[in-house]
Amino acid sequence: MEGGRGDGRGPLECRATFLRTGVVGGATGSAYLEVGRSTRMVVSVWGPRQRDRDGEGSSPHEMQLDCHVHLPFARGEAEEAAGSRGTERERTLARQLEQGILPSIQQDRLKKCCVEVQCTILESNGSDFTPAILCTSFALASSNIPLYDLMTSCTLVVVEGRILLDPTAAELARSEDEVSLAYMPSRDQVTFVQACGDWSERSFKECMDNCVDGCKKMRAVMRSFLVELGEGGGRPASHSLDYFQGGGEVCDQGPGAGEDDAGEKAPMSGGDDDEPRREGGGGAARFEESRVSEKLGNLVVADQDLDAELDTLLDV
Amino acid sequence: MQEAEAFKRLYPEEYLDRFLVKDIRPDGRGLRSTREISVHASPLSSAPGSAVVRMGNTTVITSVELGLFDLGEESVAGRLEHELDVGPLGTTHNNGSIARNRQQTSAVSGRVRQILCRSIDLGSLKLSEPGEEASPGGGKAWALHVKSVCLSLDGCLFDATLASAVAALATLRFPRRLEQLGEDAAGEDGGRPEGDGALRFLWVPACTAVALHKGRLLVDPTDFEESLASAVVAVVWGRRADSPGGEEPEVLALELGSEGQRASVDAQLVRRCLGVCGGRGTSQRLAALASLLVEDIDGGEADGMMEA
Amino acid sequence: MVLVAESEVVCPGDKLGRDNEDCVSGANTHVYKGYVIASTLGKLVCEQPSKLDFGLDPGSTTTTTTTTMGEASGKRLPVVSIRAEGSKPGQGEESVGALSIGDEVLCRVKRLNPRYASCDISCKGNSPLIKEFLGIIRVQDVRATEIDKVSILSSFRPGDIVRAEVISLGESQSLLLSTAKDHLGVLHAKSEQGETMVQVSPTEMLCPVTKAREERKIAQ
Amino acid sequence: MATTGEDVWVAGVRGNVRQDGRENSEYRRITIQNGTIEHAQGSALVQIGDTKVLAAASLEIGEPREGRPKSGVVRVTVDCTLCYPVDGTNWRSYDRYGKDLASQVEDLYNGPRGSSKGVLDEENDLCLAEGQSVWCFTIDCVVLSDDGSLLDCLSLACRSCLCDVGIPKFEVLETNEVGPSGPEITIEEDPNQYWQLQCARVPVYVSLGLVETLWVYDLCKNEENHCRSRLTFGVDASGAIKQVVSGASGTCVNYSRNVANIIEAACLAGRKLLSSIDSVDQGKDQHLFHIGK
Amino acid sequence: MVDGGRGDGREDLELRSSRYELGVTGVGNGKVEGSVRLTSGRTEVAVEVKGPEASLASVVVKPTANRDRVSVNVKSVVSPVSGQSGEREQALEESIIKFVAGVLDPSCPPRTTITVVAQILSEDGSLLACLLNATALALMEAGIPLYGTPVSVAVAVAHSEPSPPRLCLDPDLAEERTSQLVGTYSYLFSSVDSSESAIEEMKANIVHVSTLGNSNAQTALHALTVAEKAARLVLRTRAC
Repeated sequence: MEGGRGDGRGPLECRATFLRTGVVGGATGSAYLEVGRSTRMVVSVWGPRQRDRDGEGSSPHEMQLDCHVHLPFARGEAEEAAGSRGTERERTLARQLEQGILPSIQQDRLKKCCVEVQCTILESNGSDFTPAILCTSFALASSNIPLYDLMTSCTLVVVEGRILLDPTAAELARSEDEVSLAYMPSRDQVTFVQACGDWSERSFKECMDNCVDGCKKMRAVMRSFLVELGEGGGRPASHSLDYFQGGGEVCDQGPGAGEDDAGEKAPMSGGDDDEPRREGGGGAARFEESRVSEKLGNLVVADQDLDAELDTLLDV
Repeated sequence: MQEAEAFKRLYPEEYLDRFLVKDIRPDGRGLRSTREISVHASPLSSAPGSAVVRMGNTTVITSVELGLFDLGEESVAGRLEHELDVGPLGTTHNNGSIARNRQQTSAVSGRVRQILCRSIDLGSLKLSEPGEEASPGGGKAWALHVKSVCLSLDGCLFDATLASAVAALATLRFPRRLEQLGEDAAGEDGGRPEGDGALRFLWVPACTAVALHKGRLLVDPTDFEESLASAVVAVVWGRRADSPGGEEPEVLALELGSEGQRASVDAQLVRRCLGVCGGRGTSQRLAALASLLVEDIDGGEADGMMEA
Repeated sequence: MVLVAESEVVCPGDKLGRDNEDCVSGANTHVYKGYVIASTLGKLVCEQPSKLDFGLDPGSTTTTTTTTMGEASGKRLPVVSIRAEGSKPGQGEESVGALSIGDEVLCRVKRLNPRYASCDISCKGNSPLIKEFLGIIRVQDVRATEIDKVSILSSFRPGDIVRAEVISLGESQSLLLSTAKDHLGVLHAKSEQGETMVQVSPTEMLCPVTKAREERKIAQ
Repeated sequence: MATTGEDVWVAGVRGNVRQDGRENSEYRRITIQNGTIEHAQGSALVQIGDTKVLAAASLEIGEPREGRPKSGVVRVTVDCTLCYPVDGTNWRSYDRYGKDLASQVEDLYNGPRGSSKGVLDEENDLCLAEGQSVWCFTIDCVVLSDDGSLLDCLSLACRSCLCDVGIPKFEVLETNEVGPSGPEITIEEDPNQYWQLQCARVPVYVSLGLVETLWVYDLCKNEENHCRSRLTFGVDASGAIKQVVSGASGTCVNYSRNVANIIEAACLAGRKLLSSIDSVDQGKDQHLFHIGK
Repeated sequence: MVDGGRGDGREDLELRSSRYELGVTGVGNGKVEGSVRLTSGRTEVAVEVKGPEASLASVVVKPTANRDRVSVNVKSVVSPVSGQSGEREQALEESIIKFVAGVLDPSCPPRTTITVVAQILSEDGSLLACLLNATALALMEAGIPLYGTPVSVAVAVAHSEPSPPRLCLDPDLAEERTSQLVGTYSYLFSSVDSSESAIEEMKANIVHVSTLGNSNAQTALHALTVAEKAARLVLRTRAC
């Protein structure tokens, strides 16, 4: 599959994303996410409430995170044994979502409380985990629950030797290697890894680096959207936001737009800039620093403009 | 603002009465005004027919799946099943009962199915083989699996579900040839089968609910008003599909539930209800749904702005 | 210097400044690796503590992250906190919902038994919680004086609205509440006939219709 | 909310000594016994410290997976209701836990979705008639007792019982019409004609507990309760990484400083573990391992 | 429906003969407090009522803030003539729950559970009306305080385009299938004494209405008033 992918994107381009918060009435926080018009999901966060008696948390004083995933319109491969397959897929996704999101919530401030996250995937084309994490992170941010950081996520596949970000379902089916990552950029902590494929030590580290850089990019843009939402005086900004501004192909450095292209740069929100990214902790520093972020170049979004039909889908 | 919220939580009845005395409602609407309904056709690209309906804070998305089944000797019409899923509302939803109460959701879904069966010409679902003449028994017919998911609930679950199911069925397009259904199921990039056959409607139904609170009628109640109401009347109005502009909408179904000890409901009150909720609110909703039938479905968008 | 300008929107994870050098962590912020970091989405509020007053007036709800005053060296550091958009200005309110020790709550008495009154906690301070929490007022926490002669029936009745204070998160399902202080106790009570009752003496309420007197632990 | 138990655990890791005297990088005694069940084609009882798993493999001819006409099929089931006290209601959550473990190990053997062949097929030819019939392995594991590192023990048990399986020779009769279940195949009865699977490329799980910048191998049960960050790597004999899964909710790995070392540590552990297992000749069944860092 | 008289020779506004026996089942664990076997024409139902019993801890109880709201938890099970209880039975259960909650008197002890178990013995039209009548009788026999005397009636409107619509009471299955509109109306009659003359002035409080089928507003209201008169008729036959 030479040149761009099916829908004209560069290998490292992510699909255009449409996002809206405050979609579910009555929920403490909610968000609607749409990736490339083929993955649509709604996440609603029901704020800190009393832990119910059978909460299985280790000690009754701990906070309990209760994640549920619903795939009401599961079609295609989940169809034939929708009974077991559907619920099993829902269960594993819910477990992964909980693992990914829990570290970003300040648990010691929500003692004896339970936070309930309901994620409904209306349609999915490509990995489910990444959009679920993004949408949940937005819903949490808009629900005033104390967080350590915004949780970002990225999925990377290798198809015929080429690294592709944000794969569609077709590319996922043909992937030789696949890495999904949940990452807190300003704390520089990975909270969830799911990888399947065949790597040597070095190539796996590079794959992880690519994924982490993807997450960092995403955080800058998530932040700019939330700032807009914040300035909107509480009314959720009603327009769509294309992800990952910037241009240029993978190898050659894109024109102009450097790494911090996402509007005004929030103070040191990128990574731990003052700590060299990978100093030789524990004497195992045998990987020479290959400036992976240069190799990754700018993440480019396919600049389709989203017409009015999409915009009014869930206007408040 | 916080004190008002606390007062509402502790003394809900008094809170609502303070508003009703001045003939307005907590969300600023008049007693007679329905909420703005926005119908959006085919949001799901992978489903033959789908629609999302927003009425205020109540959002229901519906998708229609097609199936084929062999007709028995005597039955001549297609089949329609409806399923309602309120799972996403979770257990914390303030009237937690509906999320947990399997019975209430299946009762709502049962009523929606009854009304859909009456308002669609199920006979048109029978597939007449192009070659042989349409024999009475035998042959194949379409089975419609309508699945609705309530994403956000703020009162009138039945109204929103019915409207979204009707809109989804209106956007439904049957694939032209039988074998296309085969490859449609494994739709390569999930594109909807472009077919021309649309569903034939007999009636275009739209429901408006009225809540009775201490003698006052509140049209299109929110969750808060529904929980305090002593009686709820749900009237399903319908217009004949072939003459949308035509005469007065007819009553397709009437559902009334009242707590005898708190409300005295008599024929006179029901007449007032029919009068009140038959007004512009309902005709706007009927117009919004009817427009979906007529216009072709390139993702059309019908907005029934309604402010009495 | 604080890195973010006043009333600029910040989102969780943004660094606001070095702890105890640029600023001090206030409401809705936390400290990580020597930095004050924002915990919620909202506008930044910098309060310059005018004088080193340590007295925390009981009325205002104390924020859970103790507002550490600037160092003793008199260098007054701005207290950085985040006001969630939509909430009233100046009220650096912790995110609603998480109850902690010392919070004042409004609750409705559900059930009585000789040893405690169990109630539904509906509001923290004046803002309603998303869902009711379960709370228990033990008989020894009803009053500050002669606590062994207190009888629950003479203090509360089901349906009363009570202002209480959380004294412990308790080990089982419910929180422990107390109405020992004077300003805590029954705020609003209905008599047997459902009429709102009027306070006639420090410990008694009168039903205007039936003139029946009922004892309550009334909030002064 | 550091309970005293957790402080002791963290201090121990910093001082490179654990409650049971092991160093950070020391495995518990690993014992592998093959052929424990006679009637099964292949079986193995594996013990890591007190964690005991019994695995039995059975072999049959079945349909290949669609999309992979030539590769063998591996199905894994795990039953862990024996090792947890099961009262009236929670048996369902334990068989769900078993199902999760089974699907994880199965993914380990199937490899990524796009690749045309599973892990076993890299060195062994499991195809009888392309597209119609291939060798299908069904591995049933029973968890006898669980004292931490259950996934490691499970994957080790599956691998050793796969090595234990003897696969008969076969001959495809050249009949033109093909029966409903594929072409006619006769199986060679003579047992000493059987050949064994090459398991060099079959990966095994190595899980690491992460404390600040240090890592710990082979956690026992109460260490697992204290250590919230855990990563599990599927590593094969040559040190290649086949699968990575994060162990527990609340995993927090500091990326820039730690991940490089952790990946390298996991590959090292996998290589050493598998090389010492394969080097031991089949006779002696007692294995004692000490993996130095 | 055959033009002129109805299938079984009844007049339009004539009810089917209905018989009910009280205290029939009382079998099994003997805890059953009220049981009725009601036959109306060829539709026959048996209903048992248990309670008010202490409700389980896990039951969600509505707030008891205001006094006049009944905070009783009602459970109902409807089993069909044969086979599994399907969607239709669940809809019937839901209507029974709403009906009972609407009919109980607030003095009924709060935080309790009332269980209504219904078995459909044979079905020939106006099933819901029979079920609601049988439930009401069983509640009365169990001594549960009601806010009045509930009576339910089924009405069907025949297809008759030109002339004004023909209403008929207590339709059987054949009539229900062919009629344009089918409705079930239940009323709550409450007054001080139930002497002969007083029944006329009793206040008829509509508790439950569910109709299906298209008709213009006038016909719907017309059916409502006819059903009210029929309900008074049933009450008088039951009173004497």
